Amino acid sequence: MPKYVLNQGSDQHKAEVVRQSEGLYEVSIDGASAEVDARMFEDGVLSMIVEGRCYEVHFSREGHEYMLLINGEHYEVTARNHRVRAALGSGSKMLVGRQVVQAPMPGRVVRVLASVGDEVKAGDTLLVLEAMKMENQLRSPIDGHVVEVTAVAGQVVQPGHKLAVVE
Amino acid sequence: MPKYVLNQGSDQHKAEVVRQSEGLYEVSIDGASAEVDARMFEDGVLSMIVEGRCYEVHFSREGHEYMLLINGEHYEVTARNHRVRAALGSGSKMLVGRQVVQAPMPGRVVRVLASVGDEVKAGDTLLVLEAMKMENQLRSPIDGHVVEVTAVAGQVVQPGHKLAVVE
Amino acid sequence: MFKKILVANRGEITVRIIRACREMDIPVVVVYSDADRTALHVRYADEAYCIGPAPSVESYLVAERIIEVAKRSGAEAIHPGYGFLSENYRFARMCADEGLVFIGPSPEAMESMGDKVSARDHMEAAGVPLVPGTPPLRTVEEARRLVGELGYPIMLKPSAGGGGKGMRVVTSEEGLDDAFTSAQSEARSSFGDDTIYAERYVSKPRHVEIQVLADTHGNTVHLFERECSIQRRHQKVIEEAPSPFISEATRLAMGEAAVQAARSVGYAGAGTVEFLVDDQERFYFLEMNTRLQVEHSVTELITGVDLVKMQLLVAYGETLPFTQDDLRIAGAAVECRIYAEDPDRDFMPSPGKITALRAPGGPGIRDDIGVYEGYEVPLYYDPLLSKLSAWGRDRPEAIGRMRRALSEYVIEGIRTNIPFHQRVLRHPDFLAGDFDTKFIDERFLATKRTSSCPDSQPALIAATLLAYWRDEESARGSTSSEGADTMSSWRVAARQGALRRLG
Amino acid sequence: MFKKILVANRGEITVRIIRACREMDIPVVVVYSDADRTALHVRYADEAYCIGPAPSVESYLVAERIIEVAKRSGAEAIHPGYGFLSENYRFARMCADEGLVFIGPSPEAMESMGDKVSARDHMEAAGVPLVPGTPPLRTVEEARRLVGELGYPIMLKPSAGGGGKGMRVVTSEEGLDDAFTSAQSEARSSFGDDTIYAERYVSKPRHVEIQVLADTHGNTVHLFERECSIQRRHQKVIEEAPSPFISEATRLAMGEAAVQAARSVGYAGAGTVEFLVDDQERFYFLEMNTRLQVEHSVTELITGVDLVKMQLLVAYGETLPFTQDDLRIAGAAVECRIYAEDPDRDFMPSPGKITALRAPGGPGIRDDIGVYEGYEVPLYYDPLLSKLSAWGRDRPEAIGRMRRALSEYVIEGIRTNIPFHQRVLRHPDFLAGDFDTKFIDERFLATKRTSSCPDSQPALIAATLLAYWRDEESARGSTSSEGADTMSSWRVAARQGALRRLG
Repeated sequence: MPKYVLNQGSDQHKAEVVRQSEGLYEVSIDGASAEVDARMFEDGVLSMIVEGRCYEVHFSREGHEYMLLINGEHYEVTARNHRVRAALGSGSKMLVGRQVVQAPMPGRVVRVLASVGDEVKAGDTLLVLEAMKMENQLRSPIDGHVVEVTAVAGQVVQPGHKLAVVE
Repeated sequence: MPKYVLNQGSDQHKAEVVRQSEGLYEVSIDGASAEVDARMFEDGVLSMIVEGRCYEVHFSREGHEYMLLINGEHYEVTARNHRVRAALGSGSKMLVGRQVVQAPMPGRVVRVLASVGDEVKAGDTLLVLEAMKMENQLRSPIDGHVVEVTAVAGQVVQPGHKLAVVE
Repeated sequence: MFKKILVANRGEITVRIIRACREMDIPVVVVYSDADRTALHVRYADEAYCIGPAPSVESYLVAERIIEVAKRSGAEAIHPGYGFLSENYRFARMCADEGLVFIGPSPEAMESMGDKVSARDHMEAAGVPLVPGTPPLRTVEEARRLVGELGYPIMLKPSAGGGGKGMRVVTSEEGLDDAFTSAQSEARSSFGDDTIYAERYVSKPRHVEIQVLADTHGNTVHLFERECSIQRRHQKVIEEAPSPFISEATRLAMGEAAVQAARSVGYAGAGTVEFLVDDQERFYFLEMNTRLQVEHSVTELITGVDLVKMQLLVAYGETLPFTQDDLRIAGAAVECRIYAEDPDRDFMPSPGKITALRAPGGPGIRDDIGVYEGYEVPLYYDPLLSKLSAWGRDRPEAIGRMRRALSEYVIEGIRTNIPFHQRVLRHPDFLAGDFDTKFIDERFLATKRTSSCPDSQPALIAATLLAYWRDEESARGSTSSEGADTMSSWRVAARQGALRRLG
Repeated sequence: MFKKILVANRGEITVRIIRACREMDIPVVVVYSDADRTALHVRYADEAYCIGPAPSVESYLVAERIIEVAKRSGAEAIHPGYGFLSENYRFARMCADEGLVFIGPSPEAMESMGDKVSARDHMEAAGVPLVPGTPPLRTVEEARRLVGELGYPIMLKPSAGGGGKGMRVVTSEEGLDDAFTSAQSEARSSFGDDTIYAERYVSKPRHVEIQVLADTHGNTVHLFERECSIQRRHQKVIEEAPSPFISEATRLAMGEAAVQAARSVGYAGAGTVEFLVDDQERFYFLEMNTRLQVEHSVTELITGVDLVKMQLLVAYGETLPFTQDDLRIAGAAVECRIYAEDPDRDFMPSPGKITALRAPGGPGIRDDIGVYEGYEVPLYYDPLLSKLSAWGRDRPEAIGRMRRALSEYVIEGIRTNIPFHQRVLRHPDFLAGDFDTKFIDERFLATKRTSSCPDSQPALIAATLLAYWRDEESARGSTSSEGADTMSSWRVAARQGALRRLG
């Protein structure tokens, strides 16, 4: 029986799935099981009927993390099966060490706010990139020091272009 | 250069295609050529810009016959390349000989109007099939005689079920 | 308001009702057959329960099972939609017996209106006009006198039988004697009974219906008329409001008659009084539909009233939030019923998978859909995919918007009647408002379409390109043998972008 | 009417204009950049010509090339949409010089309103209220006298400089002396100039704008107001009409002021006079936009007037088909701008391919879209995908419908701000109409979202099933190595129905 460990924020849950028939599953979360009629539609939306209750689930995935949109609310849940979990060890998601800030999209560097040596907190704006007629703030992913700034105001950059490094 | 013979109703045309670049073609019909920017979209709609004029073409195909819907008007055009045309001979579309009338969809036979031996014209109603809450008349495809009637009023039939034969 | 309701229906009308409930923050329970797990109404609902196999007699028509689901799920009321159980007074009574609110009129009102003879009797008593007629005519002299009182033109009808046999249209007194004699003799030979009576002949009949709305506190209003004369084989296909035909005085008189009709049976909720209107704008009661109509959206567009919300309000016992004086006609609206049927093949139903769908939008357009892209239109139910409505400041603007919207509507994989709608909406008689209930069958479809073919050249180019791409594709061996090279697999290829490589 | 027009724009506004033209049977020519061959406006147009590379300075902003296409294609008039060349009076003049009608006001009116200082001078002369202020205040005594005449609260501002330095809000005379002294000293040290003046302090400012419409025969009307205070970083995101805040008297006064403003520059066509409104409902001229606004649909919904059609009528020289007395507010409307941006990541733009799209419909919903399923949202232009509008008999119904429609909107493959709209539309302050232009940035986004997470359990179930299917899929070897197993390829698999086999 496939077993999963789920992480949502600081909560951890155990889950199990049993396929019962075409489209029908028994899913239990922390031992509480529910019958789930689940269908994946061509528009990429998952439709679930959980003990009579209907949910349309919009989702995307990065690695083992699922970004879910249900009734207009966002949920982020990581789901790992036991095999993956064993290989991963603690499974902590903390960012540590040298972090390269890259351009997430093509655009033009409007302002560079960070200088080498600056002390920054996670979330501090390092520079501003203009794309799609909008100004977008690129922020430090961690608390630390700026060790490199390669971005220059006015420069046009492609996705993945290194803009700064925080350590 | 690929050459085609087109038939639309009783008219016949000669066509040629030259691919010029990604999405760009020179298409000539009876010697009059036009530059065509053509794209196939994921919704199955063909978008053409013919010398600046835009057309959205909805289409379906049966064999070499294309059913086209452009600006709300239907067009039926057969397009055969020289190879196919040579193999086909005259290319006539006349229906001749024994014609089996089959159920085009699941449904219930409501009324049988034809009897064995009846003389029928193409388009005469042979029987009435109820499906999707509607009565649908099934007609004779040719002028001829009814040689077999297998349908029985009240019978539930599946697609492809033989209902009658006209010769 | 209700804490939770159940909708005992499927398709676009269930989606319509779910939308109203969602806007009022009322959770909705739906039921579905085995064929409908993937239906849009199930996707949109808050709760859904399977009630049986695909055929509606084994699912959507099983009153007991629906009531059981309502009770089990904690629904307080049941909305029947239209069709299925919506005009079944026994179902309404069962709901009441089980402590559930039936969202519709009382079982008594439904029963009174459900039977044609009883309905006519009620209407006659209430002073609602019926097609005038004479008692049986025994002699030519009596016929001449009574028909003279009735006024010409008239239709002579045999009391027995039907099917048009023995019927005679008489336009003036001169023709009466001969017609009466021959009608009598035909009736005698056909039915063994020569009793003949006369009814006023309704020439160029129009189908015009009045929307009424009544609460349980004695307030009854009408929301003006819908013109529903564009019918194919007695099925409405295009409806509009207001009618381009009737005068303000007729509108007023019909509205009052409809309110009178509703009051006479103690009606509560939304209902429709259908009338036949002749070319002199005389109107005659046909029947009353004791439920929501398919075409209710055009009334909503010209009045701004959400009829489904009003049904819920009234069923909950609230008072209508407006009076007759608050209601006005604003602009004009038209609705086209989008069916899965092939207008080029005798309107044959066209079930199957919708491979692509793009509904129109923009100013004045409302789309009430019951399907989605990737959905397999099932064989078991009505082929109504969507109701497309357009509003404009006047009738020409509404029609212009509808034509524009129809041209934007993309439904691939199955055939629809969209091209039929486009042809009707371009027809000069439709544009002039010059039509009756026989227009589509006898004038529009009877005349062969003269193919003006303005886009013949692009059609030839498109066919050439499609043939060219297909050849290129087979040259690359990307498709299998000719036999398996069906359109659908080719479509899939297009969807996967294979053709864009060729482009 | 014009035989043919050209639209010098792209995206949803071009689709909007094409729709109006289609409804009026006017063929439309569009232009497109290399990045836009597959854009919806090209698919919907009657004619389309490429005018250059993707960056708008090399395509949509090249006036000469657009005029050349108009002349070559036989277009008689050019509609500029909004943005791009729409407020460029030189372009309007070029059109006139080349014998083309510019669908908008005269170049002179555009020039007068385009310059802020000139616009303020015109408004002052026309008696349109501006934020009242004093001349420079040389001494404390003078300050006390002049500010007393102006009335409290006031804002002291240095004549030189900006950026908030040296500015002081003073709510009553008591605080004036100290504030004046410190403001002077800060101004002196910051800018080397201690000139200070006072302006009325606009507390809790609202952005309310009036739609005007004028023909070339001297008729000018207003179509009431739009409330546009829901802004993020000075960008409107949700607009509504009417404003839930202003009284009927203020509405009337603002409408008259806007008409006065338009008349003062000889305005013709559609335009918008923007005002700042304080919490006492005093209003002050901000600027006039001499073009169609993004948010024009809410005005169309409450008045029934098609503003684009009116622009065409007026540009053709016709008289407005209604007077001020014919115009009434019917119900309420709200619009949400649907952007390709990620509300969970600081509203970062989210270009990419739209893998699935299902726009909402049903009663009261209008969707003005510029994209379609399978479309690749380009990087070069504004991230506005669609404008979703809802109409209701009153504000709560309009908001209820909008929420319902947002919940139906499916846009997959890219991120959108739909969840942001849903949060705003559930916020008690928004529902109460209690907000100003600072609401989103200072109150709404500043407060951390308390995740009530009503659907946490289904989220866990969904994640479990998604992980389970993925494992099943890799077990079958139906996907390649982990590295290539990106979300997008997985999505494609889902689209091909592979996952339904697993289901």
